[in-house]
Amino acid sequence: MADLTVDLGKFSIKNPVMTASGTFGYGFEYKDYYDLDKLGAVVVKGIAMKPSHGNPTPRVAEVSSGMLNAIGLQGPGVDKFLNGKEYMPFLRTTGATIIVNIWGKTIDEYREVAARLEAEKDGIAALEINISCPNVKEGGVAFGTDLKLAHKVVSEIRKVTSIPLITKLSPNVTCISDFARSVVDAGSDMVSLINTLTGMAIDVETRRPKIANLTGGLSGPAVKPVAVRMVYEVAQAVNVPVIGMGGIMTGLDAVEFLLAGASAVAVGTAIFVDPHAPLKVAEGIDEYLEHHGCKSVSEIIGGMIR
Amino acid sequence: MADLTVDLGKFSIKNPVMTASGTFGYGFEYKDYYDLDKLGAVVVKGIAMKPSHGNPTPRVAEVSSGMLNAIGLQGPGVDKFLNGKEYMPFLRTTGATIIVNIWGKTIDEYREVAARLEAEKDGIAALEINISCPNVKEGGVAFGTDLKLAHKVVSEIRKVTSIPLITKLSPNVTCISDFARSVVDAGSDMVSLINTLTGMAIDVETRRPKIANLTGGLSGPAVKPVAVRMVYEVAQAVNVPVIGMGGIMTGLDAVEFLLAGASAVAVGTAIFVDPHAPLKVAEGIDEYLEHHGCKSVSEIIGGMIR
Amino acid sequence: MKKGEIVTNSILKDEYYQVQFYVPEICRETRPGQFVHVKIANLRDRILRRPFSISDVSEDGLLTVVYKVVGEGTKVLAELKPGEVCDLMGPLGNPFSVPAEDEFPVIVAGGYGSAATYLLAERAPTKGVLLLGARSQNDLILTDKFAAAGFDVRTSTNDGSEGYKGFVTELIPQVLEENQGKKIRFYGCGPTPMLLALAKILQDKGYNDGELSLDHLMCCGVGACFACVVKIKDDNPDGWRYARTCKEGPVFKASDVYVGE
Amino acid sequence: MKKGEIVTNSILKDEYYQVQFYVPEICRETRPGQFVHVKIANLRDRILRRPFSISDVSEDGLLTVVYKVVGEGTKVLAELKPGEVCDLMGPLGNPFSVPAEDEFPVIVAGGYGSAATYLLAERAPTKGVLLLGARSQNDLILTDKFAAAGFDVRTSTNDGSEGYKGFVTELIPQVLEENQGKKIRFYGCGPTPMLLALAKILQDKGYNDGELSLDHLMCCGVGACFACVVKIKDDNPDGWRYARTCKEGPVFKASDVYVGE
Ligand SMILES: Cc1cc2nc3c(=O)[nH]c(=O)nc-3n(C[C@H](O)[C@H](O)[C@H](O)COP(=O)(O)OP(=O)(O)OC[C@H]3O[C@@H](n4cnc5c(N)ncnc54)[C@H](O)[C@@H]3O)c2cc1C
Ligand SMILES: Cc1cc2nc3c(=O)[nH]c(=O)nc-3n(C[C@H](O)[C@H](O)[C@H](O)COP(=O)(O)OP(=O)(O)OC[C@H]3O[C@@H](n4cnc5c(N)ncnc54)[C@H](O)[C@@H]3O)c2cc1C
Ligand SMILES: Cc1cc2nc3c(=O)[nH]c(=O)nc-3n(C[C@H](O)[C@H](O)[C@H](O)COP(=O)(O)O)c2cc1C
Ligand SMILES: Cc1cc2nc3c(=O)[nH]c(=O)nc-3n(C[C@H](O)[C@H](O)[C@H](O)COP(=O)(O)O)c2cc1C
Ligand code: FES
Ligand code: FES
Repeated sequence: MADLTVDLGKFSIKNPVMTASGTFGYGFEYKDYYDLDKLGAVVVKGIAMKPSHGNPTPRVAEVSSGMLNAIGLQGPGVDKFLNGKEYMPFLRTTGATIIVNIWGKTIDEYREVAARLEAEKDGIAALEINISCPNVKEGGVAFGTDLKLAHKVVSEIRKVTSIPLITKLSPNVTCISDFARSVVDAGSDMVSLINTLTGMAIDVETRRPKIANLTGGLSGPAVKPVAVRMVYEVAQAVNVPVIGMGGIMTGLDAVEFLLAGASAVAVGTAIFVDPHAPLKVAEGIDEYLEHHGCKSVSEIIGGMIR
Repeated sequence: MADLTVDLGKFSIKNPVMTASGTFGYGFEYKDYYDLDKLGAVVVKGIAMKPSHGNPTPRVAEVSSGMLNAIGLQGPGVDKFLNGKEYMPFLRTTGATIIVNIWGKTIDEYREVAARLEAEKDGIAALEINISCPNVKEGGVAFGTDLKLAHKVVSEIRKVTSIPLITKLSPNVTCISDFARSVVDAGSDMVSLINTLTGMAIDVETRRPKIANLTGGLSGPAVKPVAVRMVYEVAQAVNVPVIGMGGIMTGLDAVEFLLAGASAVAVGTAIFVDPHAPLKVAEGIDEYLEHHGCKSVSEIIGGMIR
Repeated sequence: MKKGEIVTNSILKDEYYQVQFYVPEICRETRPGQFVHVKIANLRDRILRRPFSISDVSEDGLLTVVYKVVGEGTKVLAELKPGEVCDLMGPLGNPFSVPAEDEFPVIVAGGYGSAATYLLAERAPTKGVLLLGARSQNDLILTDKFAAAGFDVRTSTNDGSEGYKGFVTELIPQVLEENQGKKIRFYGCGPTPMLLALAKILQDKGYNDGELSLDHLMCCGVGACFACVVKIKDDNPDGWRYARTCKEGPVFKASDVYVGE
Repeated sequence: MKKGEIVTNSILKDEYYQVQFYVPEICRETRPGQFVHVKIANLRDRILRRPFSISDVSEDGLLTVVYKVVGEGTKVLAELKPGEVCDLMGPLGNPFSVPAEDEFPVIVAGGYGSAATYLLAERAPTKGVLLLGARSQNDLILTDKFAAAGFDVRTSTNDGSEGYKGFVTELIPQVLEENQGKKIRFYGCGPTPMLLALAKILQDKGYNDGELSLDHLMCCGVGACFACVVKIKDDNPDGWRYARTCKEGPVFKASDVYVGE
């Protein structure tokens, strides 16, 4: 077995495969499937200051090689997340590396939720700042598509916490590297990408949008080429670790992201097909490394030959 | 049979299904498959002032539910296009509605090619200005991702020709409606979208990009949700006919675009699967209309119910 | 996840099919009202699983699903031959509580609701009534099987092609009248509008131990993605919250179902 | 497009398979060196067609393709059973010119190149020599069939596991020597580097009527998309242009192939 450990600067993870936020709940839902500490990291679903209903249904629609979703960040709110037994208290018992995805409707809300987590940061390896969710009316994607707002959100959060920060970038922009540079300048320790591409599907029989929210985020294999391209661009643009995601189903898919410059990857939609997908992806990376005589995953990061 | 005629303001087409530029050559290649005048319109591959080699190979790669291409606008140049017997002289004999897709490396080149076509415009129903090809180093996508350049290209072309203008928009932008408004303001009579999404794929065995040009444009069913969303946004933003495309394989796919607000559609990648695809898409639209008791395709354009 | 080899797969009636998978591990654990989440083999460019209620399980490991061909996935499923293998997750979801001996079960079902409640009927110690509604006669399935299990089967159709013409809930008053004095317990499964109407009736009449199987488009099937939510009463200011039908349901207490806007 | 029912589909040797489609219309028109563009049934999320040389056609309408399992498409093709149907476009492309009676054909082939030239060998009035090269013994296919057609078969492998150890082009001098005085005509099909080497040899020695089948990743198969181009000599300032192998090729005159950078 090759050495799968990845050094992310502020901390290391035992293998390069995380769960993508929003596709693995709070970890609790999959605890009977395998030990969560086998994962590189567990990234939980977005946490906000207040509990939130999320969007009306239907929230998902299947499309070619992927899906649209507009869950709208339904969640328990930060208090319940910190105290409810199936959330953070449970996660602390698993021994897994925990990354908490956060969001807010205003810059104040982003800062407050980060401050709350800072106050009880035991067991939290990093915060992933979701400035890119296309499915909430206020905030969310507005921050992810406006360079100044993106910078502002991250620098405000940076002021209130010493927890390592990962900023999750939106692909729905003209030049994603500009956003990567901006959030790194604002103090982000890493970047992750891509969140979902905004899309739409119409039920031709009822003539209504298939997603109650009108638009939803596209994920799954359909977006992989766009994701690999953006990871490559961002890895060229910034000097911090890049976490790549978007359509990873197999170990070889993950290898594409690593070769493009990602230090780690996240698996999302594939979990719905197979809860074991993140572990299988890690195994697949290992097999690739063995087959190519690599001792460590670090040997292939950014290893694409032009 | 329902009335499939579509009024595009400056001219009408007999059914709403065109071929997407670059996927149907110059029409000549498919002449033995069926009569070209059965199509709503034939949109030819991009024409520039000079002949052009295009990009090195490999130029295409298959991906989930789609393909990447970086043909790089190989073409005969406008002189040969106007005089070579398998180009415009042939097309004039077919009776089909002909739309000539044009591109240039500089604003001057765009203007010159438009002026040359204006001088011999017999049989040309419209020019489609490709400001969105992601696969040519100079020009191309730079115009399609810069609001001021987009406006400038179109207004310069507008000065030299009275041929109806369609501007083909790039999906690789933060807000495509801004571009639609800008080019309409500059004198474009219609807009078409989407061109391909910029993507990348890496051969994990050789560690090289699967496309010699590094990145390529993603097309096919994978992009359909993004395309439908953008067509909807643009149809809300401008008052000119919108030509929708991106992943249309069947009549019902096309109906989604029409419901989203497109007045006509183009079929691209599907032609590689089945040269008859544009005709089958038109038949599929007709069946849908009959099934839903619509007398004319115009009844469903923009007919999505929110 | 379990590999489920198809043992039989054939038309049940009209657009309804019945497939049997060999999956002893799932069969052993299945309780009435649970479902399996199926990765249909050979689905072209569709990657998600499809949820189906477990209609029956046998001691020799056969799990039966009754499904209607409605889209791409079920079309492909209907073409699968014995020997082909699908991947199944399950049994998933909250089951129905099997009624006690002194309880008289009244099952109100619509569409594939009869498939989803058959195991409940089979395991009920006291046999009761099945009220089965559908758009038309073609959609009334499994009536023989319920009758064989000892249930009194009454049907309704919207078009009157079989049984009572009207909504299935309109059959309830008579059942109540006929069974006065019995400890009636209601169970429901079917389209959401029907279940909301049923929930309202049960809440009004105070049948608080009634159980309804509510479902919605699913994605993960295990509570992780929040795709499948329905409104359930809550003491927050709105009076409701979105509950995940795959994990907190599909079976909910009738009294918990939020029937407001 | 023609529906081609699979009549046989089985291993030929190692990773090579042979499939026969029943498509009389295509068979009738096929000339040596042409190809079919196949939409492989049951390909999950892959939509494009795959091009394959037509290796043989029979009078009763059977079209033979010999293919190597290299990726997703050929893997799925190898699993298709007789009775399943693929959609075929063809015959496509420029054929080889069948040699005249007084011409002595020397076919230089690599990899599936023997499959692509078999029909040429069969139809050649005068039987000549096949020089077949491959990485190793496993990749030498159809040698018996060429021998049965009357060709003198000589092989080479890079690893020396069968025949001459080295590049197939190194076998050429001896063939020239043995056949002095004959009107030798060269034909070539195989990997591009081999064909470029061969083109250079033929251009140097003046075998201008030689014909080489060059191909590249294809998409439309009919000349519309410009995916499949190779460099062909041209009188423009660069000395070359990109020509579409599907339409202007795959067979080009050896003297037209651009062998520079
Ligand atoms: C808990 C539960 C139990 C079910 N039990 C049964 C059963 O016993 N018999 C039966 O015939 N059907 C049942 N259904 C509905 C069944 O899941 C859908 O009919 C099926 O998913 C349709 O798939 P498709 O690919 O044919 O349709 P498509 O419309 O092509 O599917 C597209 C997507 O929408 C989803 N979808 C479409 N319709 C539904 C639906 N009504 N409910 C949930 N997801 C849907 C599919 O899973 C898929 O992800 C059940 C649904 C749930 C949630
Ligand atoms: C004119 C022509 C004739 C051919 N004749 C034969 C033959 O007789 N026997 C044979 O075994 N092979 C032949 N090939 C190669 C054959 O087309 C590929 O091996 C096949 O397409 C691989 O498909 P795949 O899905 O298994 O591979 P994948 O790598 O999964 O395919 C991905 C994509 O790349 C394309 N592709 C991959 N390799 C090639 C290649 N070498 N050439 C062209 N496209 C490729 C596929 O068509 C597909 O679009 C021929 C190619 C051409 C252009
Ligand atoms: C159902 C669903 C819910 C998601 N919720 C979130 C979320 O709460 N926060 C977030 O940052 N990303 C969210 N995402 C985006 C994913 O984390 C990921 O960026 C995206 O799905 C691309 O990866 P994939 O193709 O592997 O799914 C969600 C995606 C899906 C499919
Ligand atoms: C091989 C290929 C070549 C293309 N060439 C051009 C072109 O020359 N000019 C242009 O405007 N668009 C070009 N396009 C983009 C298509 O016209 C179309 O916008 C895009 O492919 C989306 O539609 P589709 O998914 O139906 O293919 C090309 C697309 C493909 C696949
Ligand atoms: S389907 Fe994912 S939470 Fe229910
Ligand atoms: S494959 Fe399209 S031009 Fe040759």
